[in-house]
Amino acid sequence: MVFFSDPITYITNWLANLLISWGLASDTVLVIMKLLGAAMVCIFGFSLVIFTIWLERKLYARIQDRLGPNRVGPWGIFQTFPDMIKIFTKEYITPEGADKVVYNLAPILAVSAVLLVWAVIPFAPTVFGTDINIGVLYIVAVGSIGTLGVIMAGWSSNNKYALLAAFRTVAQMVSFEVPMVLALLVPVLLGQTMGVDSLVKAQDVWFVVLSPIAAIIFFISSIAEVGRAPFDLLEAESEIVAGFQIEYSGLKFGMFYVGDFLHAFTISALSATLFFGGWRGPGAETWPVLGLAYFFMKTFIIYFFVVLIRIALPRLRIDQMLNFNWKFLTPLALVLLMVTAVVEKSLIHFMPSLNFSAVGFLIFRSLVLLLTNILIIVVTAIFLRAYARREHVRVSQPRPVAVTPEPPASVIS
Amino acid sequence: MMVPLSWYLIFSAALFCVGLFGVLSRKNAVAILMGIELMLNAVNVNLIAFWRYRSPSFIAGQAFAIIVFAVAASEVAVGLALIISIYRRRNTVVADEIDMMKF
Amino acid sequence: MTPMQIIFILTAAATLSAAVLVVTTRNIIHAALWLIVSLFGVAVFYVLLNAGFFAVVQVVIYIGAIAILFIFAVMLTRRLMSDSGPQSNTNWWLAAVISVLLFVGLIWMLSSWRGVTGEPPVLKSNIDTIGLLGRALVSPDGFVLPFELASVLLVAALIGAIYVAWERK
Amino acid sequence: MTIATLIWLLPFPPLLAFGLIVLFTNRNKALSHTLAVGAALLSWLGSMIIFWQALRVHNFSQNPFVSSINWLPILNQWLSIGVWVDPLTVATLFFVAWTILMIFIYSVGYHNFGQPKGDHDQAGLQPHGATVNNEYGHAHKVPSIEPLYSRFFAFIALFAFGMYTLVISDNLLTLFVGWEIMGLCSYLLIGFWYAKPSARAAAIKAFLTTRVGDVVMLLGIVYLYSQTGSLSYRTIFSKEILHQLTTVTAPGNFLGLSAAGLIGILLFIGTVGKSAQWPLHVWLPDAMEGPTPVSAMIHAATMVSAGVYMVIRAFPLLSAGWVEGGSLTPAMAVMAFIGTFTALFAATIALAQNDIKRVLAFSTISQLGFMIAALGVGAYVAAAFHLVTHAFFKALLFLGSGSIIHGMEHGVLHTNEEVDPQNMFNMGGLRTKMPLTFWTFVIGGFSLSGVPLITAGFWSKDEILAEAFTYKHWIVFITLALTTLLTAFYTMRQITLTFMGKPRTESAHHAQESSWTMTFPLIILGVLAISAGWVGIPSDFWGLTLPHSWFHEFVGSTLMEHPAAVAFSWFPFLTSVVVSFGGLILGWLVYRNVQEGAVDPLQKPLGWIYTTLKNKYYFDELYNLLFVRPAYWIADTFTNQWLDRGIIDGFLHGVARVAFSIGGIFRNYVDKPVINGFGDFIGEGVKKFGRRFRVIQTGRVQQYMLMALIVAFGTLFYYLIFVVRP
Repeated sequence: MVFFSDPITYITNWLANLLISWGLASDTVLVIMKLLGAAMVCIFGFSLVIFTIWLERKLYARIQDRLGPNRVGPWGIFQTFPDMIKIFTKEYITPEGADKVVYNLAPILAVSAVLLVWAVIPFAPTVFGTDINIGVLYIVAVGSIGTLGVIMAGWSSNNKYALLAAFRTVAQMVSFEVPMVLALLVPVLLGQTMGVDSLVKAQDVWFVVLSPIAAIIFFISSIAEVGRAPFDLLEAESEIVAGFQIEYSGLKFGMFYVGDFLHAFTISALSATLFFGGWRGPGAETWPVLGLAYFFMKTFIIYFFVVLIRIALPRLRIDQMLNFNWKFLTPLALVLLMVTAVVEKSLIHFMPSLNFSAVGFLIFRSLVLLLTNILIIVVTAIFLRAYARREHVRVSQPRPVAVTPEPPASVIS
Repeated sequence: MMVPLSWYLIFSAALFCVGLFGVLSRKNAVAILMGIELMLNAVNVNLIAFWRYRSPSFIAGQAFAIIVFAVAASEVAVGLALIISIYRRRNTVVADEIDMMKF
Repeated sequence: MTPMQIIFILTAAATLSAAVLVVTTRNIIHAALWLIVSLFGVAVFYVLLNAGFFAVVQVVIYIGAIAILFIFAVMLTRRLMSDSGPQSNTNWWLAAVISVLLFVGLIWMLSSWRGVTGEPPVLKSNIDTIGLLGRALVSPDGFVLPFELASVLLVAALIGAIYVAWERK
Repeated sequence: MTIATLIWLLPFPPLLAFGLIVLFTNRNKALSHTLAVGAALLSWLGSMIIFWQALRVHNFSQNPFVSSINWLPILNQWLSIGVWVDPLTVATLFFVAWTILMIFIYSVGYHNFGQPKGDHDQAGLQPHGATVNNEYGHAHKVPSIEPLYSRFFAFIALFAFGMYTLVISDNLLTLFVGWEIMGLCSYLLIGFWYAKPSARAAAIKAFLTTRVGDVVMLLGIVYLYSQTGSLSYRTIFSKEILHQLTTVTAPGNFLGLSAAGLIGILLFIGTVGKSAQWPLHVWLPDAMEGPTPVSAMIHAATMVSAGVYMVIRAFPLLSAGWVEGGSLTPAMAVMAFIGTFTALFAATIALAQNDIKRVLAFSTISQLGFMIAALGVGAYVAAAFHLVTHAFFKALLFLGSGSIIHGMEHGVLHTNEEVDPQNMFNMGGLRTKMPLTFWTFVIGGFSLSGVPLITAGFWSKDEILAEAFTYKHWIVFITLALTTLLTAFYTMRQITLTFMGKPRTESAHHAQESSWTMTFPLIILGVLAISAGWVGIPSDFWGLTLPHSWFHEFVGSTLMEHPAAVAFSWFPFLTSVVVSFGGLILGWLVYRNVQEGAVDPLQKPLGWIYTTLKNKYYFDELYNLLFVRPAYWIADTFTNQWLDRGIIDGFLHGVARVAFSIGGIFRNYVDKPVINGFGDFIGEGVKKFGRRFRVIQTGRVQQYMLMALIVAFGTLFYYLIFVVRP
């Protein structure tokens, strides 16, 4: 019966006992198990990407009124495998004057940075890599390693376009890390812990309810972090040929590609974990497998939105993107953080005085926080309206470049 | 853990000296800054090691480490900004070429 | 030789050699990358010292911000993609002598100090160093003042950096 | 908000308005006056609330609203300041609040708010009117708005602050503070049109003259503090302290006065300055140079009343050791004399003045004299009563005169003829032109001259006379009666000349009624000038038993032993009736028909007396001769010419010459060879040294660091090896 309720734990326990019975030291077994788990996660991740690529292509096709992959397997579901084979069999090109070591190191970093995140994501009550008490911080740190990979790639492949793209990417990533971290602090504040699993446990009410703004900010800035549309300036084909990975070919390029998709999926998972209650759901505690189901359900729904956004929105100019970050997201995140802190603190402070039952307080707290968020949204909307008005006036001015020269008289006659 | 404190201290001393060497010997101003970073890290290792070994319950060591982090960050920011602006005017970042004591 | 010690020695070797490369290698970008390696090594030391928080912070601040900044600065301040000529100035030998002397002196001083040997006190399992640190940093009888000062310093540095690096047209 | 808090906050709205106007809203006239009037309104509201609260408290005088805080640490004790609202304060607060509010409103109209900018107005001069084209296109002149409009409101707001502070303060020190603030404001406002030389002179005159009084008053306060170690009313007016003060004799047995007597007299001199009593009265008439609202507020209703308020407040001290009906204390005697004399003296001068405002100014002086005299004879309540009523009707009169002048100016602007709009002989027949002003002015005038039974002035004056009569101070009684006669006379003279008969000039023809902002206060004050008297009707008036005099009960209870209300007697009543009516009728008869360009009918019969009166008994000239000229002489001839130029400079030049020669010797034989030589030697040395060692300054940071480290480690290792080890 335990098997059905919680298969993964069951299997791991069985394996561990098996190894111990073979006479290995317990901590050696622990190490082995951890390594196995890591391997499992990696494999799972990659195989997931195979599916998501297909999914994304299908969605693209549907929205662009095409059929999309439809030859290999039912609904072309196996289309990705031939692509893989193609990529595997391509030639590895290392450009002249490239910095070999760095050049080969970069894609590995890029992928591992993404995979490392999975170490702290709890898939189910009993299934997670590890629950370090600074999980959120860890996530941020790992993200910065990704930046490193990008810049290494861009620099080492001795190519101006690649370098420019790398600069752009790094600028984008570093700047969007700021609102992302600030938004991450809100769940930390509400859950009063930095451990990811404890955060999930703390979500009796989803944090997206308690602080929708934080969720939105996190969502947007992590999309920018990934560098998908509408923030995909780093591979704006029209300007810089194909981003920082222009010189890469074969599997190395494939790694970047996979890393990209995996990253997209990862941020969906993160949003699901931090704001949508992760594996939480009816009966998840008793039936961890249910938790697993809930988690992936939420993740896929969010991932669907990520893809949708990518499909629907056009690309931003770089100045627009940076303005949007520094002049809108970051201040908003700051304000939100402060306001939430104050409200939460005062709630905790006044809780004894207004003697609620536990549930009553939960509801009350949620309402108050939600209202605060709505208030902030309204204020922001007002500001934005004023800005939009000014912008409209500014844009409607005639531009000096647009003046049409006086046609010569001969033309008129 | 069977690692004696002295190992940490020796390690950080070595790191510090390497950093010092970098600061004294490198031409490129950015590289000099890197050396400084190494020295600061050595200091941090010392702080944390002492905290761990002498008074784990008293948090002062970590607090100072945090402050060292802040100092390092600001130092890098200002330093690099200076280097860049110098580069703009002098078109060089070689420390020896920046020897006229006014701009 | 316990596993812990082996790990320590390996990490120390890696870190130090990386550091040496930082201060000696010609290609300055490589120097920056080596710097990253050695900073990572330091982060490992933090982990060994049960200061995981610092390890992560090290990664965030140094690798995520400072190293990237270095690379940027290098790229912004270079005429060609690759360096030519020796990267160390004429009296590097003197510097080396000084450094070695300093190292020797420090070791010698350490050897004359009794407190270096001995086991570290066992951390109580339930001790929450991050919580302690957080409270200490914001409690009036703790380090709130230095903390505030550090933040002010950061802001000042930020503004200063922006001002200094401002492209005056 | 507790009542104490309210009292504390009372003065602050005007101060706030002052600050705001001066700092921020100076440009915006409308906003400025809105602020000022709003502040006045707030304070007025507060005062009224306090008033009603006070009425509702049973046995109010025994438990007044008091609150105090520590202010200045003195040695081991605190000098505490605070607020103190007892019946007297309440009464004062009542009229202060009303008059201030009314005058604030009035000022809006008086400074022609809403009128166009003047053609060639300049800051510091009265507006000269602006030319506008009416609907037919004819250009004609209309009044123009005051250039320094906002500044005016800032000043009066500050003034209001001072007044409220003075009234609610519970000790002489804060009272003095408010006192001085008002002094400053008076200076600023008299010199408001500072481009006029006469205004400047008047301002300085007022400032200096009052300063004389204030210095002496400060002496009194200091002496009091040195004697009692406190300044708060509660302490200094307590029985034992007063007793102690009466027993102690003044230092050096000064005129054989007791400490109480000396302090009383000193404080009273302060009042003499502030309330313009003889001999320090000279500034008040000149103060009429200021805008009329100022004259009304500062120099009639409130500030000069502050002087009287102070002596009333200090009455227990002044009258220490005096029992009702007993012989007067020295201080009281002095007050009685000065008050009576001033009353008569000023009234006589007022007879011969042609400037409508100056007449009122002198009448103010004489009325204040009334109050002082009343206090002098111990008529505590009567004085307070007259203070209140006088404030109302005098404010009314001044505002009325202002309105008249305004109307006249309108006429003058309309017909560009060169007439003084303030001279009564240029007016006449304004009755029909400005009816509202006329009626209110008449009410004020009758109240001033004490028309029996209806007007407020009658009841207060009658009470004073009655007290003087009852306590058998005949001289005072007779003089005051005579003064009342004169008062009625010149009041009627004024009314007749201004309103009755035919217009004597074109301007008077074209005078017109002022705007509602000016007339509305007139009406309010008119009502008050009548009704304020009814609270003080003696209980046994006319033998019939009325509900006993509320005011007497109320204010009288402030004193420790309740002063007995004097029994009603026919003689003073009849006297006041006779004198007031007599004066009025006389005035009417004399000035009934003054023709255009005629001189004052009194001029011929009185002859040189008239000129004397017209020149105010030559007091200004006298002071000029006695004080001003000598001061100039000392300053210029004596100090400057003789002392400074002659002696001091001569001496200094001598010294200089000697020093110069000595210096020469030193220079040639010591400095050049020895010191310079040494200095140059050092300089050279340093230069050589520098030349040797400058090679190490390469400007290369790393080299510096290297050297620094070498030195540092060298020292360190030396220390460790050779110092620590062995």
